[in-house]
Amino acid sequence: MFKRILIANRGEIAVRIARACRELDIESIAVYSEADRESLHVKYADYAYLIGPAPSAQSYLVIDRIIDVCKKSGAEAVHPGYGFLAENAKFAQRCKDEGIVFIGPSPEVIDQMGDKVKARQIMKAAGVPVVPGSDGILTSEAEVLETMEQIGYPCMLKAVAGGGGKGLRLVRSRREVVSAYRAVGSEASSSFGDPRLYVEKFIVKPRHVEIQVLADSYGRVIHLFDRECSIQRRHQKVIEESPAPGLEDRTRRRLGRIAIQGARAVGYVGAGTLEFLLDSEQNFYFLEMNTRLQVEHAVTERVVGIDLVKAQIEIAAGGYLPWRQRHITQTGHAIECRIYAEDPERDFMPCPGRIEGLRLPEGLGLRNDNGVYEGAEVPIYYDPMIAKLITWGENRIEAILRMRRALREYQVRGIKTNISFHQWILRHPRFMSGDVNTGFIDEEFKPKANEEVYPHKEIALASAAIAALHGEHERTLGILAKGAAEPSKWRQQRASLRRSAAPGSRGWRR
Amino acid sequence: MFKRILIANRGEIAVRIARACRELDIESIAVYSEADRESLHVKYADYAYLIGPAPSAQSYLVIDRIIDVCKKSGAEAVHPGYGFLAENAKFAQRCKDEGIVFIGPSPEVIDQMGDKVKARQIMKAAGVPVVPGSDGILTSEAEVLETMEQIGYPCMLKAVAGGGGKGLRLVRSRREVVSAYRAVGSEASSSFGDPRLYVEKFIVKPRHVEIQVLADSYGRVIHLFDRECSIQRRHQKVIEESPAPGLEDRTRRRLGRIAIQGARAVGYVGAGTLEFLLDSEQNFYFLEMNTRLQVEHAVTERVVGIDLVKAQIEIAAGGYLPWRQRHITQTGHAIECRIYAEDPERDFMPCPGRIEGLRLPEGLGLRNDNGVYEGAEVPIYYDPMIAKLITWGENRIEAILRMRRALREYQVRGIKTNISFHQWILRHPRFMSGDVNTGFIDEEFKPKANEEVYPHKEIALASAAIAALHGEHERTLGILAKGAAEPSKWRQQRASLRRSAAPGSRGWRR
Amino acid sequence: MAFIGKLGDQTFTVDIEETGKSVYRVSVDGNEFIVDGKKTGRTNYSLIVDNRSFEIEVDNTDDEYRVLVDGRNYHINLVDERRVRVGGAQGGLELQGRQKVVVPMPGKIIAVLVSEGDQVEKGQGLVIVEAMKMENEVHSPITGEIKEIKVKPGDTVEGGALLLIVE
Amino acid sequence: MAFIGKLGDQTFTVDIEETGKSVYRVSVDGNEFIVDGKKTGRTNYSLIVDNRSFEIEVDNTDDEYRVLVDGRNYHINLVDERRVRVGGAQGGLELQGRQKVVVPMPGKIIAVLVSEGDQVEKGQGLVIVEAMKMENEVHSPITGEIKEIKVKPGDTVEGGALLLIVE
Repeated sequence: MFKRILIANRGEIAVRIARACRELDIESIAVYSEADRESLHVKYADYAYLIGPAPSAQSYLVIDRIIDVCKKSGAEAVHPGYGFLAENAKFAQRCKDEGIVFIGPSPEVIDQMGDKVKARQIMKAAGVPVVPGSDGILTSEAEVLETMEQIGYPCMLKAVAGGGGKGLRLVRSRREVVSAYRAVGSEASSSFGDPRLYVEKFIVKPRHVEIQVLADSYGRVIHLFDRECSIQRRHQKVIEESPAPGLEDRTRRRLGRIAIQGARAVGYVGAGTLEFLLDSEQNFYFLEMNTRLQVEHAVTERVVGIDLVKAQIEIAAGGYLPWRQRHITQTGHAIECRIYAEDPERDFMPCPGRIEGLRLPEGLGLRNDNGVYEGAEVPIYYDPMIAKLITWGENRIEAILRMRRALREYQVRGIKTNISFHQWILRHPRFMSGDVNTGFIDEEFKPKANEEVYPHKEIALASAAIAALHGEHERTLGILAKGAAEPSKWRQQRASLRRSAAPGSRGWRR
Repeated sequence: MFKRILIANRGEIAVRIARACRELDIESIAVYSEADRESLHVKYADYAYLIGPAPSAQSYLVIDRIIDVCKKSGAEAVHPGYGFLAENAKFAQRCKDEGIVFIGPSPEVIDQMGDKVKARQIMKAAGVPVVPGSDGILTSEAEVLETMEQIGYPCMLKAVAGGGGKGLRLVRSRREVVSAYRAVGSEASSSFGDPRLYVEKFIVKPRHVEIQVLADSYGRVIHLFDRECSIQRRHQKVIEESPAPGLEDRTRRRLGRIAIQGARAVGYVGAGTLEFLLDSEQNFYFLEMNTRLQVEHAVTERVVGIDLVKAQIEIAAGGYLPWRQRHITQTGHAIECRIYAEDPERDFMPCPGRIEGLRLPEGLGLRNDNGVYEGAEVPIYYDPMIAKLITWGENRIEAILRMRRALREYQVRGIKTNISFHQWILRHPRFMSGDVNTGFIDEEFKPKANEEVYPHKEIALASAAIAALHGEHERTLGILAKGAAEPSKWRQQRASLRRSAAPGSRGWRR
Repeated sequence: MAFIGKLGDQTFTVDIEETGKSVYRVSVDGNEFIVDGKKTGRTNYSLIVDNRSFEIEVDNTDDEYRVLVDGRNYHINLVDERRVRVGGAQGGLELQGRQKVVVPMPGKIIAVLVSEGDQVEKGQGLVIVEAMKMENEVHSPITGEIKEIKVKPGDTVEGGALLLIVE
Repeated sequence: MAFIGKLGDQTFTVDIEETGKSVYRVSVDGNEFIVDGKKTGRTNYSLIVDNRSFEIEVDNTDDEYRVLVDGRNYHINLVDERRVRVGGAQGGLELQGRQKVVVPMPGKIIAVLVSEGDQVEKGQGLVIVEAMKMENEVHSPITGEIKEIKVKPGDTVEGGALLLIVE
């Protein structure tokens, strides 16, 4: 087993990996940008190395820096987490060249699966159903039009190098082909530096279902069943669960078998995920393969009882998978809510800033994976996801009710979060009945409509008034103390006092 | 199902029950003493009623007050938690008389099992192995001597009404009989008001193993397997686990069968626990039956995947047990550490006071059940257990390593706790190998011996010095601000400033 | 002490008096009740009203109170009644006149969608700011004319920085 | 700035100088190292020393520091070196002379085991205090004579209350 692992990431996933390392008695090495000196992952790890300024292009994405720290620190392996360098074949190759174990699949596999067109071809050849679409690269408007006419509308025009909701356009009819071609084509060249395009049939109101696989270096591949990730906003997952509600057992078994088939076809090693679109008749189509740990891996961990990060590390260290497929069962139901620093009432605007107060929900059947602590600063440079909350229940209803209970306990002060938005989803009859698809939020969420429900308005008004009395009392003390010789640190406070006292200050005296 | 449940308890168990109620959409009603106005269970519950002054004899133990609140609040049922009125047959009877559902077994069962001698007789008759001992009440020194001579030494002389490590005495030989009789006899009369005594064979280095049972009102009884609770100090459990390490499968199955037999024999309804002593040959003897939820119920919940409090509520509401014995399996391993407000370095002296800071461990595979929050006061009047930490692992080793990891993350400021003591146990080779018995702590713990291990003394000294610089800086600011006209609230602070500045204050100026 | 509280589009008169240690007599539009309200943290309160228990978080910036009750946020504008009488129609009423548009969070200016002198509608997008890998539009609080623009694309701005003035 | 630190029965000289923002040059008995030490909470610090990362909790009452490193408690007595020089043998050295015995936690006096004028051994039990349903003995810090007893059985005492004086 490794003695030291470098974690080439930040935030909750870096902490989560460091926890696994600690439980394996492996020393963890954090890297951090200048904006992350006081971040939780730095505090948590055994070692910490500064790798550059705040922007990730100058720190977390600089392969040379990471490799350099590996050498200086004596790390034998690198865990890339998700995002940043996790699906960067060059990085995986560089690790290999330098004799450092990359905790993930081979550079070749990352490369193949990173190219959406190649991935599609490989999977199709392996007998995995794929979304009907162009079989190769399209380079001209004419080719795009021809392909679309063949497949039939609606379809999607996509950039090969696109992802995360960028570099794609829905084409509903022949009329829209030209403008879509121009928009996606220019975005592909300018944003991704790769002009290649392809076309896919657009599945109406699909569900997003994915299968977790684990493969060791000796050819053993197992799947850890399905996850439902249809609750998305701007193509970002918001809530995930396992098992997928309402999935027929026959479909579930077939998905598992086919995922193993796909993983075998590419010679996959490590933990990976095959994403599928599921239509209303429970037909499924391969979407893409993520050659890394997913944000939502925790729901699978809970229902199958396997620590996926430990499994990744064991596999990378040359271990044999200790489980056969028959050992893997889904017990109960797990749900994950991603907690974002954003304001659902203002079009989900991100809310970086200092977390003045943080109280996490606790008790039976839940798990908090956090990248922040009380007093931490959420930097503007990185992803706004600050935490994940996972609940488990004997069945889906218990998991949902427990999640509602837990979200009600969740208190974050100083920044805004999407906690109330999660509550809204969890109370929605369509979500409750499992009737979800990737359009759920767009179809159902009307921010203004929810604002006017005030079941406890008198309590809220009384609370504000009590807080106002407390505030006034403290202000009185502060003004009395103001006469003193104050050190520089106090000036700011005085200035703000003056400001707030300015217009109607007489009103504040009793 | 009930609409409202009154929780006749405080601390972590009251919060735990309130959480279950919330997940069932049942309103929870807290009761509180004057010392508990700001306690977590009051904040957490939907309703809260003051029931008297701080001492529990004037509040949590006053049956009339609890019944009165049930009526005023419209509670249809009472959950007694553990301790206080949980095993008080009079309270259960009173509830019954008033038409309030007592969440627990019938008053008759509580009464029978509360009488250790009667319980022993019933269990013996039901074919449950009991510790060899007197079959009835002993009232004279002569009777005690005769019984002991028959059974053979060592044996225990116990008061019928004793418990929790009180009202008992080990007798190693004939010579010790007289003094033991006098000591236990007088304690029985004076402390418990019940002079009845009995004698039991003393099992050398026994393990404490118990079986959780669940029974509905329709005669269905199942067991939820075993818990190991041998790590005790002064007869108080400190660490519990499920399954019991090293327990032979044959023994486990037999224990389960016999526990069901015992529960059936008394017509048990609800959640209960049969405690057994296990000797080194895996013989077991019935010790007593707890007719309530146990502190350590959480380890069972985790390995069998059943919410015991919800099960109690469903049974009390007249529900049928939805599980048959064959549905119940133990998955993985769970361990619980009880967090006490006490100082292990000073003979475990209790440490009530204000919790200035609290950061709980988080992440995969753990559960926090707390009765306190940051800023809460731990009152002097009640039990010093402030929290429980439960970890789960695929196997015992993973659960232990995860517990070590979690305890390392646990930060409590303001009061002392036994967290470092837990770390010591969890690193002990005997504990690691599962070689435990109820004498473990007495045999192994030498508080002074551990004190001298300082792996990071330079870091610790540097930290203290940095904190001293910060402290000095803040003090300087404070002294500068002192000239101001101060309101009364500031006086105390000034006085303490003066005090700390008194003897060598010159030294603090640079 | 009397306050004028605004919640959504409703206005309330809130009277409060501390009648005992942390016990308050509160009246909302004349509807009176007693609150046992303990401060149990920096912004955390435990309220018991008619034996109903509430754990509440209250954050405020000046007169804007964000109150969390049972997992639901209440945005309340609370002003001392005398101040309203003295200062006239302030706080929470319809925005009028010269408005400073500030950026709600720190980030980078991606685009300025208007020019000085432009007529804009209430709710119209004015500036696109990138923060945390996402682009966000800042909208106009009123219908009016763009008076001054203080930023240009590429600028990095702190939270609360002035973007432009619309009148 | 120089301190004398006591940890267990060892004494150290600790020199510390802030060389940059939250960066310190520390020397313990002449062994020098650089500490990047950020305050990340009221009593929480993040230290990086030679790329080794430590999260540390430091509590103190006057000169007594309780430092939590890697889940282990270090009780350190830390005194300004100049104070030691001026004030003589203070702080953490062997206790001598008149000693006030205080109760470590609030509770109820169950029994007083000694009388005024009694000779007691170091470590001998003096008073039994009940708190949280447990009985606890308070021991004598030195060998000496009981001078004054301030409590009697049945008294309720606050934490830190004076129980008796032994000399």
